[in-house]
Amino acid sequence: MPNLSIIEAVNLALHSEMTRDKDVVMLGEDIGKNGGVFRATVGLLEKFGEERVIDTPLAENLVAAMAIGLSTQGLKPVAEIQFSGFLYPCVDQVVNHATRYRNRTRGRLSCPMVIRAPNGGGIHAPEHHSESLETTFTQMPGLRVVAPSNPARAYGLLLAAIRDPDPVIFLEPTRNYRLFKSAVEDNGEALPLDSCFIDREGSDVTLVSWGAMMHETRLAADKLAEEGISAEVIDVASLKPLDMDTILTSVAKTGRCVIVQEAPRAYGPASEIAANIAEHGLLSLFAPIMRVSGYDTVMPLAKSEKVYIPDVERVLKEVRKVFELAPKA
Amino acid sequence: MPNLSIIEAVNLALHSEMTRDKDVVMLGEDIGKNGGVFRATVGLLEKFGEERVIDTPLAENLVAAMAIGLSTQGLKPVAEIQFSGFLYPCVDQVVNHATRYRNRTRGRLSCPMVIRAPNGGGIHAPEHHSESLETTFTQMPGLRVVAPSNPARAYGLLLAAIRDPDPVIFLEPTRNYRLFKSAVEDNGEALPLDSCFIDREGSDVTLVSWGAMMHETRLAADKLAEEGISAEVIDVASLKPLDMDTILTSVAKTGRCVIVQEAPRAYGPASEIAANIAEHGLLSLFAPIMRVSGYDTVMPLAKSEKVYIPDVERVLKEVRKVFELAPKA
Amino acid sequence: MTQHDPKAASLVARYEVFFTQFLDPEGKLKAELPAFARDTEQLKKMYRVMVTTRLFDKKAVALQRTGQLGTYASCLGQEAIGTALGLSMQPDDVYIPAYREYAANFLRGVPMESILLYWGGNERGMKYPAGTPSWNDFPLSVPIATHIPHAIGVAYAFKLRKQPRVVVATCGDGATSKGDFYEAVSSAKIWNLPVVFVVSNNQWAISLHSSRQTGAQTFAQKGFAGGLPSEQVDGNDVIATRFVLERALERARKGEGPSLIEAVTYRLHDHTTADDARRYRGEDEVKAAWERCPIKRLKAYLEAQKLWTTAEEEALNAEGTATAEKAAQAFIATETEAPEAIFDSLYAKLPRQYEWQREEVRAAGPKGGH
Amino acid sequence: MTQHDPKAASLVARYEVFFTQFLDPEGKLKAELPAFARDTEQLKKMYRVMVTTRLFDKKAVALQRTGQLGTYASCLGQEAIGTALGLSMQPDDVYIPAYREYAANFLRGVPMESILLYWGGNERGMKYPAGTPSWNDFPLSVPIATHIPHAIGVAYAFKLRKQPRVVVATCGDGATSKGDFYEAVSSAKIWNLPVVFVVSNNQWAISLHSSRQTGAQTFAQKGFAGGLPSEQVDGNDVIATRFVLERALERARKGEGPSLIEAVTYRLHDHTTADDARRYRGEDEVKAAWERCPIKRLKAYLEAQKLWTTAEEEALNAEGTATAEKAAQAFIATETEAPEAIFDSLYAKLPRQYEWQREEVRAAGPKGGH
Ligand SMILES: Cc1ncc(C[n+]2csc(CCOP(=O)(O)OP(=O)(O)O)c2C)c(N)n1
Ligand SMILES: Cc1ncc(C[n+]2csc(CCOP(=O)(O)OP(=O)(O)O)c2C)c(N)n1
Ligand SMILES: [Mg+2]
Ligand SMILES: [Mg+2]
Repeated sequence: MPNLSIIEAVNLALHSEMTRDKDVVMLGEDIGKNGGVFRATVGLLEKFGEERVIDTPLAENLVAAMAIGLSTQGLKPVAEIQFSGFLYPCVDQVVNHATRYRNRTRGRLSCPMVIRAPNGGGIHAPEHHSESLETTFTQMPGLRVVAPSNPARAYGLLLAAIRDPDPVIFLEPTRNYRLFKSAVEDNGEALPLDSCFIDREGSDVTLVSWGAMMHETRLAADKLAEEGISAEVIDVASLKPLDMDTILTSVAKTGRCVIVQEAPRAYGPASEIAANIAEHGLLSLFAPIMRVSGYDTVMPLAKSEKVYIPDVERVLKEVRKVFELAPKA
Repeated sequence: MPNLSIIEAVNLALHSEMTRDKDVVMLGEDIGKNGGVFRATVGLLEKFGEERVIDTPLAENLVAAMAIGLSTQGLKPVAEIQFSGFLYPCVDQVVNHATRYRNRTRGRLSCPMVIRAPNGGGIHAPEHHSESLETTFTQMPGLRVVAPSNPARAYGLLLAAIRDPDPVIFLEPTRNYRLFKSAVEDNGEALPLDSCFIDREGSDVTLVSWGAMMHETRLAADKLAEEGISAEVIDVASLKPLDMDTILTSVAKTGRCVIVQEAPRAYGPASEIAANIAEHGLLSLFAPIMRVSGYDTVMPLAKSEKVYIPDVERVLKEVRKVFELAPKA
Repeated sequence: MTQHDPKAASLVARYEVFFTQFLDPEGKLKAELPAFARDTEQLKKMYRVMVTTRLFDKKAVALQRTGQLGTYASCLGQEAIGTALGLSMQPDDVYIPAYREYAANFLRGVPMESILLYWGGNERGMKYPAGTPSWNDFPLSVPIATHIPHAIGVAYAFKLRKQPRVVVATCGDGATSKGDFYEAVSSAKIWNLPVVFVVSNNQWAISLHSSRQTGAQTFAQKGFAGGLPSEQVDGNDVIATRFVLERALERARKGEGPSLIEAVTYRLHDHTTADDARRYRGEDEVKAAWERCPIKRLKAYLEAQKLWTTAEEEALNAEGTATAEKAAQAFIATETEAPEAIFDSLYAKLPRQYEWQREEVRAAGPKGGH
Repeated sequence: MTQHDPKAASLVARYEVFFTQFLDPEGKLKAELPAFARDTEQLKKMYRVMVTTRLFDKKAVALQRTGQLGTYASCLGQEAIGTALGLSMQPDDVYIPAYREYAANFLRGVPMESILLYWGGNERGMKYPAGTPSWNDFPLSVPIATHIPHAIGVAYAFKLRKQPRVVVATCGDGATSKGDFYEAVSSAKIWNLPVVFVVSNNQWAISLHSSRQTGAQTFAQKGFAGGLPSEQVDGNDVIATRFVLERALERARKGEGPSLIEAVTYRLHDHTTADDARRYRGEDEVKAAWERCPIKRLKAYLEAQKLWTTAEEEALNAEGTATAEKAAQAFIATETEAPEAIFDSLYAKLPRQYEWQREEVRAAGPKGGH
């Protein structure tokens, strides 16, 4: 089994599924000869030709709309948006059409499509290139929103997203694209789109995250282990639909929960998770549910992005608060 | 003091502020001769002329962008979007520019602008005319999101929104535009944009809502009163920034909280309120925090919209659950 | 226009907009008729479809006025465009409409009651009947212009699969102000896609007159922004409209690429039944527009040619009225869906996470419509 | 082109695109020079600005290559457009740029270090100096095309206040594919606004060649979609570019409305320092483009006219290099803002709800940049 980075795993999944299913087509800006600004589509043009690997004009709204049109004809478009900050022009098409054609035609038309984009900060990119867009999409009925955190999950979840009969927003962890490599088998096996992954078992506190922040969350768990605190780490992976069962089971066991997100705090994904725990898991809580998040500011430019993005220290700080309020027995 | 409906109060606020401040301009589709599809801008063209009351071409993205341009020049544009479902094309302009010009120029440029739109269902309108858009905007840093629930607040909050030096999304309760009339004094006094209103005092349970759903929430409180349950009703009014102090103070008193929203459940505004209570008010809770909401479905067409929109029964059902789990002493 | 110094400035490109009309408002012939229009049966068919559509429209407005239908967008005065569209498209083609050209929907197999169900707020309306050309068509699109770029994806799929199919996307004059319209127009020719864009310029976008919609002199010229063959046609002349449409569709089918057609017509009714046009336009304008009505002019021509009798006219009116009435009854007889149906077409399979919501709705039972 | 039956089809509108050039690539005059270009000082000034801008560009790329600057978008080969823009605008006009035409920013009072600070990831960069024309200008816009419709609002404000000011909005060839570009172009003439749209067609949008960007033969003709006087100019001929710009700005200032100019140029550098153009374009193409370089051609003309000496050239290079070096030092010497600054320009006054976040950041102290 080869060791791959996340971006390599994404590229492998695309090669793999385009080989398997001739209805899969790619579209987006600079995905052809250029292989995508992050090289996610490298080699696809050469292998599958320009009819199936479409360099689009510079118009994200068109990219989304074109994907919708293609998908209604039984093709399986995978659209790349260069940075999640440029997903905003797709919002109208996604919420008003992609998520609705099946419903408004009572099943006559449907949109089996994927929109992929790198998400989040940390690579010192220019303005508008480092946003965290989860919340923009998680609230849309009829949609799936996925955010993988390691190479194997990127591979398996992307296959699942492409094969899913409904639209999927696939948010990739920009700053972790090449952070580490791990084993990925090109076995063509998809992972479930409706379940969290228990990244690490533990008994004292449940740490919940997804995407790029899983890295800091894992590091925080390591640090806590050194201090004799056993953290259970959950990778949400699929934000919509949200698998609360796994999270609630864990919180029932630990009685403590800290949720880690990079998106701004207010009305962010962590709030949905916390609200569900407050409704269904209240009685098992020893302490308040803490959220670690980006701040309610515009994503700063490169020099200050570290001020914004939660680091391990910020995660540990909230965890410590939890144990101050509810010390380990 | 005249008794006005909410739509009349909106119209009065616009007349009032355009008279007071010649920098205030209106723009939008069919707001001139036609007076707006809901008649919110009736009489403005006649009184202030077509230079200050601008009928725009049919392009919401342009309406938002034009408002941004106008506002950077010190004008105070108030843009009308005909239905909140057509706010989606404004998202990119609002999040990438309106909320950022001040920040990215470190105060050199700014966007004192308002975008108004009727929000929510219940008037048997065609497809795409009945959505609840709060969450689309509440997550955007640098923005204010306001949702009045009665004529006096519509008047006072709209004045505040127009005078605010930063961009404001103003969501009006479509189905309550003409539901009832109450006293509104044209005193030119703005209401605060950062505070909830205690709509009704009570001691047993805190009911939190905003906009159109305040109506069902008030009716539910009436019903509960008959049953000897004293509900404190909070009108959030300003969703961003969110005044948790008022809500937490109430929950500290009642120990029970039910939040009522029309938007789809997942990742909705109620979750943010619940998450904050779970973090800061956990110890004062006698029972889980319940959320009453629309379902995680596309907003149905007219014949089925009642299936989607929470009614008094659904509010009462959740409140009763709370008292079953934590009976009144 | 700018005066250019011929030594410094050279001509790079020239674009011209032509306006085509065969039948003038009085029904007089301006040029020799195209082949299809020399066939009396075809002429009568076009006339019958227009009249029947108008009778449907009348019924729909009546249903709304009597509280039996929700907001409805009338096609009064625009019957020629829908008729020409329906008759120039092939069954395998795909129609991506806005909402007004009902005649095309009917000709492609949509039952009248489906249109009523949609405006009546019943999702069943857009589930067109299997086995008809409409099965592959897109639903009416209320959000203006955003459906148009879907035509790029659909047409691309046809090209990829080497199918001789054409996509026709229609919209109004107001829709041409949206970026969605332009992004489709600008890109269609990059891949030489088999798509025809049709702009029904009915002079009004609710209360905004077309002269205030854009700085462009015609809507046709917006096609030049994408290098498309673009032209204007008298949209109230069903013969001319069908003629230019068939020409554009044939080009597209032969692989010669996309085009844009501006069909000039007039919205004789209020924007919708929720609108009152008297607020923003004068009666004289509307009266004058009636003189250019598409039905009146074809009838005048048919009668002048002695191709149409009073008996035929009466039969057609009786038949059309009965058809519309039957559709109205079918519409009224159609039940609202079960409450839980709002979950059943949301995803191919409802995720388990939402099953409790569906169950709650099912258990609560019907809430009653309006 | 369609063959029209003259009896059925009448001509409604005609639009032509002209291409203007005074200096050919060899620096030969093609037509009599406009007044401003008969003034030697003006010619030398344009040359100096272009050369200085190129030296700045060289320095910026060097800073990035040595890890002292973030991703940077080079203006190599496009210096003429920015220079012509800066020299044809009035101080009170407003400039709404994309990101490449730095010469215009410099001429309007933006210090070179401000541009470096922006690409260096320091928000201070876009706070241009008070008292300069740039104070009212818009910041560089990384999100493609979405800044363009802001020009409609700004120009409308000028018109409302009866100020003789003009807005100039620039973008690239790729940007013309976005609806934002079109919505501005389509609407500008409705109110006859004082705005000039400038498309810097540098042949590439990252890896997409302009021939694949749209079906249109020219980018100029996209202006016809809004009824704008639209033309092409040799964007590597600073004289021609300034000439057509001044003409368009004068028209706008006189109340004669908006226009669109396509300036044809070439991006000699990679898209940005994060790009490697060899992946998608050949060396020959780039070599050929160097032959059309705007600096080379004006220099050739000046030398042919004996208006420029080697001494002057050396002095200019020395001076420009020093200026760029000084800017680099100023940039490097500029501190990152205090961490809590990320809250201080978010709202006019930070809502109390977010104060705890600001305090948390302030207390945590600097985290260090990259
Ligand atoms: C995106 C969007 N914005 C606004 C509306 C409200 N609206 C419905 S129809 C209409 C005017 C459409 O005019 P036009 O495109 O000319 O079509 P027509 O109704 O005249 O056939 C408007 C503004 C809408 N449905 N969608
Ligand atoms: C809305 C948006 N989409 C994508 C990008 C990524 N991107 C940056 S520059 C660029 C190409 C721009 O091409 P063009 O408009 O021709 O300007 P040029 O860079 O050639 O000057 C792209 C796709 C972006 N910055 N903004
Ligand atoms: Mg119209
Ligand atoms: Mg370019």
